[in-house]
Amino acid sequence: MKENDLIKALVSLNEKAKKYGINISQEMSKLEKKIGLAKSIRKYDRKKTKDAWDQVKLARNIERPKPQDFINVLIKDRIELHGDRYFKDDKTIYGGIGYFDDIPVTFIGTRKGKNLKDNQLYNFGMPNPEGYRKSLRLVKQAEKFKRPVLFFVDTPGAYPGIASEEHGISEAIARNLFEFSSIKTPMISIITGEGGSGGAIALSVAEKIIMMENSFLSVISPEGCASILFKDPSKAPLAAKSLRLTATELNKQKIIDELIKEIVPLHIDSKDGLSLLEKSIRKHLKEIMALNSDELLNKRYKKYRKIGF
Amino acid sequence: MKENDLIKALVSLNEKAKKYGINISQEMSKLEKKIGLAKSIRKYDRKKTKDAWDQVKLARNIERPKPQDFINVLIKDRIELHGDRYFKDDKTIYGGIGYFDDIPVTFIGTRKGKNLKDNQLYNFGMPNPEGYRKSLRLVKQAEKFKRPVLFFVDTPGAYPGIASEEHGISEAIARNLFEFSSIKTPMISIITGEGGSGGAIALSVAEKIIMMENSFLSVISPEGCASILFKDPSKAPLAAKSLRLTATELNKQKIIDELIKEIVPLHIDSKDGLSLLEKSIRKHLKEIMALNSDELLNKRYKKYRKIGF
Amino acid sequence: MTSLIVNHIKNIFKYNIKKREVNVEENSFLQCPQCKSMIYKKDIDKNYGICIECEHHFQISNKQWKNILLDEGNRIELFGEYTANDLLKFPAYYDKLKSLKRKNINEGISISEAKLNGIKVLVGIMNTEFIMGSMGAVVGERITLMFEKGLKEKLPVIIIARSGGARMQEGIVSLMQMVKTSASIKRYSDGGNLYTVVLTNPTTGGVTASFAMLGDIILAEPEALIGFAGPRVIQQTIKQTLPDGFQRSEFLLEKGFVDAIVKRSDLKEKLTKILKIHNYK
Amino acid sequence: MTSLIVNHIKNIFKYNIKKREVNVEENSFLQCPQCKSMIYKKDIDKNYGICIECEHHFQISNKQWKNILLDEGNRIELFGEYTANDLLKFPAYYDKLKSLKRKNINEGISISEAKLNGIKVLVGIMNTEFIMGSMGAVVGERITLMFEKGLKEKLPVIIIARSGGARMQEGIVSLMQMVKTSASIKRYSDGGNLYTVVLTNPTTGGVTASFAMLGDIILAEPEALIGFAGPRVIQQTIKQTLPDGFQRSEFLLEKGFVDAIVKRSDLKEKLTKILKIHNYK
Ligand SMILES: [Zn+2]
Ligand SMILES: [Zn+2]
Repeated sequence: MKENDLIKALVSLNEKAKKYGINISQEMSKLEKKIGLAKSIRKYDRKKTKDAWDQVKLARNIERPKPQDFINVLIKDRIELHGDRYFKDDKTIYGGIGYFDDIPVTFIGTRKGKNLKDNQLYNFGMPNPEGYRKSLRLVKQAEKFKRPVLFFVDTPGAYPGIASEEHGISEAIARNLFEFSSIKTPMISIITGEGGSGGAIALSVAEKIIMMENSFLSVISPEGCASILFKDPSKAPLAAKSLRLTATELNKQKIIDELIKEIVPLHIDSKDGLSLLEKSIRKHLKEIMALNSDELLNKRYKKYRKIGF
Repeated sequence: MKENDLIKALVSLNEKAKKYGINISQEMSKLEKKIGLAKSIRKYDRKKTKDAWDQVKLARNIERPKPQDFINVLIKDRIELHGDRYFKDDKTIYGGIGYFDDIPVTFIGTRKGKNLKDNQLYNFGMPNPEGYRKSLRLVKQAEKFKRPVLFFVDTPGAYPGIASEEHGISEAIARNLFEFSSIKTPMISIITGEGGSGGAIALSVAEKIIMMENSFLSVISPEGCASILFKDPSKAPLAAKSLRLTATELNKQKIIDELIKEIVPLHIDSKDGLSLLEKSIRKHLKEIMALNSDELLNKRYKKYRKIGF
Repeated sequence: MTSLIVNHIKNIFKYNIKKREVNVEENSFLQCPQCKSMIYKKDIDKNYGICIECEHHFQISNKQWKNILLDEGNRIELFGEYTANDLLKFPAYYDKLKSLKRKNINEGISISEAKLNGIKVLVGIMNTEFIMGSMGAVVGERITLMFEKGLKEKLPVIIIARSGGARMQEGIVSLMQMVKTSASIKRYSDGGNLYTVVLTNPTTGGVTASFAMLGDIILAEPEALIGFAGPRVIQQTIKQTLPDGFQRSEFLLEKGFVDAIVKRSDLKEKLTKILKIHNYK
Repeated sequence: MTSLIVNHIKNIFKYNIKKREVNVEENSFLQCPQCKSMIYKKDIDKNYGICIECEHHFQISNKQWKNILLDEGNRIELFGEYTANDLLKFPAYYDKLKSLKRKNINEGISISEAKLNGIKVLVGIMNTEFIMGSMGAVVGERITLMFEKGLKEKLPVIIIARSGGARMQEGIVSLMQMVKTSASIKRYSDGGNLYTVVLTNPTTGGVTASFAMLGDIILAEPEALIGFAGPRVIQQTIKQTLPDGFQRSEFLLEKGFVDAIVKRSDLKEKLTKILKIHNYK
């Protein structure tokens, strides 16, 4: 913790210096060495994280808090609810009810591991159709009981496996998009890390999309894009840049509603980031909970309707 | 065909004689022998079919027309629709759209075979959860497009297998009962043969229940009941009688809305029976299609609500 | 095929007679069917009917259930005026009903209006001492009346489910209770009301295939047998060994049909949390 | 893991270049990829693009599709004013768009208002000649406009689906078209209108996972590849051989995701029956 405090102080100093146009990078290096933090500092140099590929790597950092961590911090008195009522309980999807502040909410998150064992348990964050169907069931229940829904998304995408296709992963994603578009309860989607393609967007139909600074949302993974279009998987960094997938970029394009700064990247210390996120959710929730259901659905429809032209 | 004509004529003669209190059984026997029909006649002696157990056997007669035969005769220009959109297309359930007279309808039937091969294909008429979920999907589509639904039911019951339980046969049946109770489109259920327990009732939530004379509807099979309550499977005939499961009995109790006479049992000749059924469906359809959806749902609710007290 | 399909209620009967030993004597020892320990019945009773060695959940009486779930005082028994009739004059049924009534055992479900940690609720507790908690006209009627009352008065409904299924001795009337109860739950649900069901050992047949699977939230006790057909019937039909833990709560959780498994000792607290988050006070 | 997930579009590209041979020369022979027969292209063209030996369904041009499905005359091309832009300044995309426009190839879908056996319909035919029929802003916008028009004018919508998925070169905008099209179908559907989709070879990725799976009635051509991830990606991920016929129409029918498989030569008649039974005249 002492280390983290020092890091935060250094980063803050560096930020302020930059703000006033003073270059202190040389002094910073010396300070870093002095307190033996060179490696840590480099990990989250904010200038460097402006590079899309670095941001992708930060989003995927194994020590970065996962959606279940976000949920466990932000949602109180949780009750996890299981199962799709058709075939399976997909452990990758963490869904249930709890309180945000004093507001009963339904939460849906993609679970990811921070080690191999958990990653196997959670299928590396890649949901099967059953996971999406569970999410739909819980969202419909939220609608019935007039609870807002909070999504926490960090997934490489839907799982590409035999059973996943057999059980209709396409249908499950499409069904979520279709149904979520007219669910009569406020919905907010928070992208916390990787926002991988259809598997992520199936949990991102909402009035408000909030992204953590070191998260991304993309039509395809940079590696996939590089290998298909540039015929060279090693060109993933170029693909990441070309896809304009970072939270910062998407915020600029007004695709999303808010970007939550990570002064310190979350894998080093998540307290400040989560606190900012909490405030943001509070603000947006207040706004959309004041809407009647027609206004809500129109807002949601228009949000996506306008993208493209 | 010539044989059938003779049989029908004989039966009709016998019926009329009885009606006027004339006993011609001796003469009948002679006539039967004379034209070599003794066996056939015995098969459908109407006096004998009044016995519950014989009626059960008639309902199960392998040569009796199966729901798919009813559908193929009564519904024109059919398009079969497949799949539950979750896991499987259950071939036991025959579902689709077509015309009854000039009215677009959705039909749902349980398929049964008339030989071992077909019976294996159709799982001896026992649906899996996927079949019930397909039926729910098609019924919801009927509601969307304001088409009446016609069910044709002949099943020993839902399938008691591993996958059936794994995939939630209980949930699938319960879900049908729950959803069908408030589907805003007219529904008629026709019991054509065996009406086996929960597996049959899951396709019998309707404003009108019509039963063929040689069909039955029961909380449990007579064999099952005999073996549990009388500790002796051979007492199935007693169980059949005690359960009061025949169409005639259920009609007397006003549980069902109409009983369709089988002057000739359907496995010998189905023409007259189907023609009577067609008229009955036409009449009931006309009546319930005139109701608005509140009236419809109230009628359906009250139909079941009143049973018991 | 038909003889293959059923029989399951038979097996469930057997199953339960074995487990019901718990109801015999006050000061007796019991052998836990799971860990085989010999345990004082009173120690089990004090522990929510849970084995103190291995947490096996014994079946307990309706009275015990009420004491576990409901606040003291102000427990109103509802719909007790509906009692079973031998509608079909079914062999031996009349005598059975008479003897149960003599023992003052009151049908397959009892309905209470009461408070659960201060929250007003309607609770239906099924009663396996009455013909295996099977559903006939009375069970169906009481459940339906409970949901109709819940709809009208916007009260949350809780059911402790345990049953051998539909009651054969009432024939078609029993079968139709599946529709009747499910239809009343649909209306109750469309009114925005909360129905929580707790599946306990055993919940089978037409009860599982109707109201027991229709909870907004479906809880289950550990290791409870929950299914439509009974395990032995299935084994007879398919002539294969059944997977380990087949049709047990944990199996249903994995297969996606149960929201959570809750120990009986935690149930009241869990239900309280569920009720509060649904804005019942 | 990420590199395992994708690549599939790559494979689909390969797949289609192989199949697209059909579009080359008028009088040439073609080898049928299924039965290996050498067949005159014109014989295939006359036969709905179906192999005269083995009924393999070749990919055909949008023009051929229109001639197969739509009545002559009165075909109005809609929403042609929306054309692709290089929104992200994505490497090589601008040049690709320019060259396609030069060849007068008009985006991944073309929308027609026309008659089908006398019944007024809106038809979207995807166009694999335009960047594999991938969905970018234009495809999404045209589809959405079609459903909005269909909702307003109560017209039935038919889509002939074939696509490599979302269009990478338009980044997030492409991804969002999945939501946009699906949301417009929801509104259209809630209005009581009929949407029929025909899945043809290949329908994959973000197109399958949005509007292509949302038909009231989902038809498929025989043997079409239909899936989310591509077969080779899946094989790379799981390191097992895939089941026979995996992700083909017949497989999807068996798995419950397709209503019926229809030969291209029967399609117009089938669609007519479907439209009529839904009271379109
Ligand atoms: Zn024990
Ligand atoms: Zn060929």
